[in-house]
Amino acid sequence: MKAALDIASVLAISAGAFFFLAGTVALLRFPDTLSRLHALTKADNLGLGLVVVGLLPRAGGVSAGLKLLCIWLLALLAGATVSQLIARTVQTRDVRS
Amino acid sequence: MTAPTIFGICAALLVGIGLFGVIISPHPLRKLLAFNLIGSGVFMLLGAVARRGAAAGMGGDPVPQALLITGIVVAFSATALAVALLLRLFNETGSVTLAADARAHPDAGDT
Amino acid sequence: MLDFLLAAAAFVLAMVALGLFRILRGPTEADRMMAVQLLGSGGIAGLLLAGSARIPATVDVALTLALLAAFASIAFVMSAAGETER
Amino acid sequence: MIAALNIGVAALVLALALFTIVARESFAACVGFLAYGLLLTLVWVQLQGLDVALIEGAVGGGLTGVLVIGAAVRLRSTQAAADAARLGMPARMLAVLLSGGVAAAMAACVLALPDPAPTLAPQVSASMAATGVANPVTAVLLAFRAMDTLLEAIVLVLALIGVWSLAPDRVWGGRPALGYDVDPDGILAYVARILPPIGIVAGIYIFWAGADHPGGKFQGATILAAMWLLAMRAGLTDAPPVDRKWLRLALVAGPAAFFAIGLAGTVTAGAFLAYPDGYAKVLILAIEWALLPSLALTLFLLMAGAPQRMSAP
Repeated sequence: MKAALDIASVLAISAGAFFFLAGTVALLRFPDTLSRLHALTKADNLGLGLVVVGLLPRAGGVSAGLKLLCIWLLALLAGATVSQLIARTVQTRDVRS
Repeated sequence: MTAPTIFGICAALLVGIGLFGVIISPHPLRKLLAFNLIGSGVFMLLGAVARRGAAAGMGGDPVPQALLITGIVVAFSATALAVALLLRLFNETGSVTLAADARAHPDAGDT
Repeated sequence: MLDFLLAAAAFVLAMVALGLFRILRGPTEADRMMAVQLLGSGGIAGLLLAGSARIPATVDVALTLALLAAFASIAFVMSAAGETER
Repeated sequence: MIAALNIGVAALVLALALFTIVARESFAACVGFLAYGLLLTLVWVQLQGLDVALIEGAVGGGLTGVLVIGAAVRLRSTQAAADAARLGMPARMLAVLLSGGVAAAMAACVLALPDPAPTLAPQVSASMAATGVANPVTAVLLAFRAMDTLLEAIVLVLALIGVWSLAPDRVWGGRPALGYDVDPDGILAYVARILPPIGIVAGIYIFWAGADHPGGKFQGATILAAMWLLAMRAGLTDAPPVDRKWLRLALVAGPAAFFAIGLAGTVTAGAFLAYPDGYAKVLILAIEWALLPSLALTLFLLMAGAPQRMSAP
């Protein structure tokens, strides 16, 4: 049982790390601002989300696990808001120029 | 290398970088950032010293750690005061230089 | 397992650090904001990976960081955007 | 593995510090500084200073970064004049020599630190039972070094008086900082309604946990101040005019209560800021509860800055 949980943790965390890799590559290599933003939002939400999922079995208690989920939800909320705002600044600039 | 040594040396370098910035930055806001870097370098050094003092089942010496909390909050209040000073100077003269030949342009900051 | 967690933390932080080149290069402020946004979530992930297995209270630190990073990036985008729209 | 991670984090911290210094635009430098503050939180966790990590994450990663970025945006037009005033090459070389020398001397001191390191942890551990709290940092802050904490609370109020006194005469007693024009149905107004309730719960939780686990009033107050600031930025609420009596009373209530409990100690326990036997935990909690609202208000008003306008919106 413990070994299975460990394997699940390793898989989820590795997947999360992969999303951070993907996000960084996109941030550095994608040609324009909006496509970078598109890639970043996925990396951001899924990367942290999968890391949180991977850490859940090791959280050592229900309350710690709930706090971990809270952290992810907060990051989701912030990420969604910030990407919206960023997209809007890009748009207003493009319309004007 | 142990964590206190690594971050102690990092702290020394931070103080050096910050001091360099205070000297060469012409913009007061940048000087303020550099001064904050010196401050955080000093805090980090104290943190490394606190970590070295780990004993009695504690991860670090709690006395310097408590001083650090006090220090970080006071550093923030000093930064807030400095930023307020800078903004007032800018609203008053339209520039942030303290050079003697800078002329005052009242209301230049309101545009 | 601990070594794996630490390695994962180092990897995520390295990725985020590479992303910080966007702060250097820009070209627009939106790109800089994205780099900070990625640093916020990557920093939280790195913190959880590096600390939560050894020190349970790290979760509280990450919670604070999540709240304040959300606040900082929103305030940051507002001041940058407010400037461009004025 | 831990050493490798630490070296990586230290290198990243140094790189961001360097970027903050050498970046061309002040705005980019401030963004670098915000990122630097976030990373320092990780350093504090690695140094086992969880209470410090909490305050650094809240103040360094949050409030200070937002403060300097706001200032950089306002001061953008001064960039050109500052660029023109750069130092010449000889002066720069001297600066490199001087700061390099200081850094080298400090690094040498770090390597020469005595072994075993002096520590007060055993004394704290031996006397902690008398305070009734289980978090040693809280015990130091509010019992063994309570004088520091009292003076710090007073310094914060003094700094706020300094900020307020920078207001021009015509808006003295007015409201600080202009709000932004925000669409009341937009995403920002939405998030400013969602986030503060969560933040208030988290802030109180961090404050509440402070007696026995890492946390405490400074950390909690910072989170509360940030949430209020978010609501103000989104136009949901306004900063109070600084000449209100209730505001000034609320600002000094915390330090005054702390001072009063300290004075009472001279009668009941024989020394200023001493607690009578058996009442230490109750009094410590009373001081914490009294300080939390005052600290949150002070930090919020420090962020809001000097009064700038008279009229109510």
